[in-house]
Amino acid sequence: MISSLPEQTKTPAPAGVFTLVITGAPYSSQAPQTALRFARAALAANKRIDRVFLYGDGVHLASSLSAPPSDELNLCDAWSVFLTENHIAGVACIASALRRGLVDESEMQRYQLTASNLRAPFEIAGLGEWVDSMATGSRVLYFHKGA
Amino acid sequence: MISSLPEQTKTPAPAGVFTLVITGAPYSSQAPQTALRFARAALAANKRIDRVFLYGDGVHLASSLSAPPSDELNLCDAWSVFLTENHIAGVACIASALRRGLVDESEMQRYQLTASNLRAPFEIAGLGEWVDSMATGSRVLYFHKGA
Amino acid sequence: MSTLIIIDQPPYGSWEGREALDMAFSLAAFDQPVSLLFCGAGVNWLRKGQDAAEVQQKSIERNLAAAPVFGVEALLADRSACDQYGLDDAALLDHVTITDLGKELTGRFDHVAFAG
Amino acid sequence: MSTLIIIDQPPYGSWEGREALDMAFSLAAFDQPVSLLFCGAGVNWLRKGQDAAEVQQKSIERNLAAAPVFGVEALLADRSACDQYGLDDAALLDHVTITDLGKELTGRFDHVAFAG
Amino acid sequence: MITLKTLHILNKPPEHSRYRLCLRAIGPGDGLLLTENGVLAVTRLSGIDSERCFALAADLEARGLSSQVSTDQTVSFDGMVDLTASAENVISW
Amino acid sequence: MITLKTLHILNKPPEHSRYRLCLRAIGPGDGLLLTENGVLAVTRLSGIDSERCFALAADLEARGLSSQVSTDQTVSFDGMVDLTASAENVISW
Repeated sequence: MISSLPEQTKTPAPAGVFTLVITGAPYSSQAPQTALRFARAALAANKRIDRVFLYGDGVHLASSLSAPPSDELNLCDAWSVFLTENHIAGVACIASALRRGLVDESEMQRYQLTASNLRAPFEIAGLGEWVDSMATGSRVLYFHKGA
Repeated sequence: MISSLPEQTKTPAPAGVFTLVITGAPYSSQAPQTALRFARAALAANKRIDRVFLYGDGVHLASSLSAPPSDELNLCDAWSVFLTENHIAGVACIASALRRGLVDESEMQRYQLTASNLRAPFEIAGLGEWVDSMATGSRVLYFHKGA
Repeated sequence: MSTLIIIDQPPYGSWEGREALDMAFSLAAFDQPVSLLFCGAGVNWLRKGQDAAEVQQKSIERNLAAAPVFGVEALLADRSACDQYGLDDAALLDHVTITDLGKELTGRFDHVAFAG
Repeated sequence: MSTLIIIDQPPYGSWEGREALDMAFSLAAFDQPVSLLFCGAGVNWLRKGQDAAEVQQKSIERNLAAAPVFGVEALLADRSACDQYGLDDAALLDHVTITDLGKELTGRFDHVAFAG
Repeated sequence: MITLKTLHILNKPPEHSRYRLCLRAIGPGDGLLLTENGVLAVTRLSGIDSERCFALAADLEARGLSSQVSTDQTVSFDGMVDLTASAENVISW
Repeated sequence: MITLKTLHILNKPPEHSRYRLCLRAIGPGDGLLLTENGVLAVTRLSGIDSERCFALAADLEARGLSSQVSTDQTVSFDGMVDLTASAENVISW
């Protein structure tokens, strides 16, 4: 394939804070799985993750109603546990979420819907959260669908 | 582009009954919109639609919690009204639906979930419904995502 | 009523291939003749030696091996796609027949469908 | 902190282009420098004379026309994609700059991102 | 009304891998109906000019391409219903 | 640890239109990390042999391709973290 590893040419930038943006849906793309493995490795390497931002079809990761077969990884649950245990903010983009039927209690009331289905600790907020990550110098990594 | 219209060579097959299979999600693909326009035109042409089957990401069309901006077409609602008014069965594949967080009351209880979010008149059932359409000679048309 | 289900998406990166398999197995379960065609990057489903533990998914190698038992009539693979991905007979799972996607193949079936 | 948002998906068939636009407008709203690059089939967003009423979607021609007002620094279009889709200056919306997707272009930005 | 052997419905742009698969499967007597992103193919005609080819009007209009297709090859949703009902088989790519 | 100018992360197979866009954007000093479906590129090496290129071990194993890549170009998720943290920029295609 591929040339050999190049020698180190200068000191790595101290990019110690990550924001992960997930745009691929669970059970449709591999994006949430890859992102979760990456996130665990990042914490193990003493990096900080300031925020996980769900955008586009990625908002389905915040569903509280996903019930995959018992012999498959429950990705929504695994992400919820990971974020809670590590005190990491999980944010679903409000515009993506409302279109795709993902709502918290306050949006449920505002739009007079019959239920809410946002899984804790995810919250719903605007793209300003993503802009904040971009502007404050976090290393923003995207996990898109692969097909 | 294109050669001119060919002459008619034989009598068209009497394919008067359609099953529509939608695999593309609303607000992600154009599939539910194209399928709805097609369905309306089919009824106007005195064709019958025996069943609309949602598969894969298409199950999101049966969400009761979708709340798109008020200046955009509410596709879940438009499909629900169309099926109800025309007494057409709408079926979401159970395996696709459970993975993607789309459940009716009975699945909600079975999996001890906090809410249900299936929009009437959609029902949840197995791939057997699709096999039935295939085996009984309906013209089965697929509406996939386009990217 | 014979059906060809086509899988053109590669394994593990999306659920489309799995959902196509479910369609084929459902037809077979109801005694409807069905074959599977793998083409494009989809032929990578047919490579021997897949180990999906580290991506936390189920391997479908066992499902595919059992396809004839479940009543799937043929596992077909597009020749040009196999060539592009370096899949020769030694690298392919058992019971795979190499063929060519084209009008002659699709014309042999009453229904041709994708899962997504 | 300058950002390039790339749109490579064609219009109306998916929401990805719209959600990319939302990203660009959000950055601009917070006074962060941002440009948009259309490439591949995405250049078809830039064709004059789109009428999306019959597909029951909103046209984004007006949004794109207003992009400079909202603070988007540039609407860029990949030359080879424009050529492939027959998009010359007469067919393109106003305020579009033709350029070439490549390492020189992406290297000019601190961030390069897609919406999906 | 015409009768086609297989009607191929293509909703993907020329960049998509399934676009090329579809073109390989079109046989004599078959027809091609371009919908959604598939109508972008009308800007690159050489690959499909020998087939019976139609494009959906609503999608052409949305993408500003109506003028690039002759009216007798442009179909409404009514025409799409006719084509799908009368073809011997339909494949949605 | 190495320092890359831009790390390009590619999770799409060679059939995907964005795969080709990615290859066009790789400059000198850049690196390429193949993940998910992107690792299928290791079966067609000619387009990418001049770059600093790595592939994610978990995805190679899943697809039965581990033996086709030398171990010093195979990275774990730990290696992916190192690459993304040390590169000057990252583009996810």
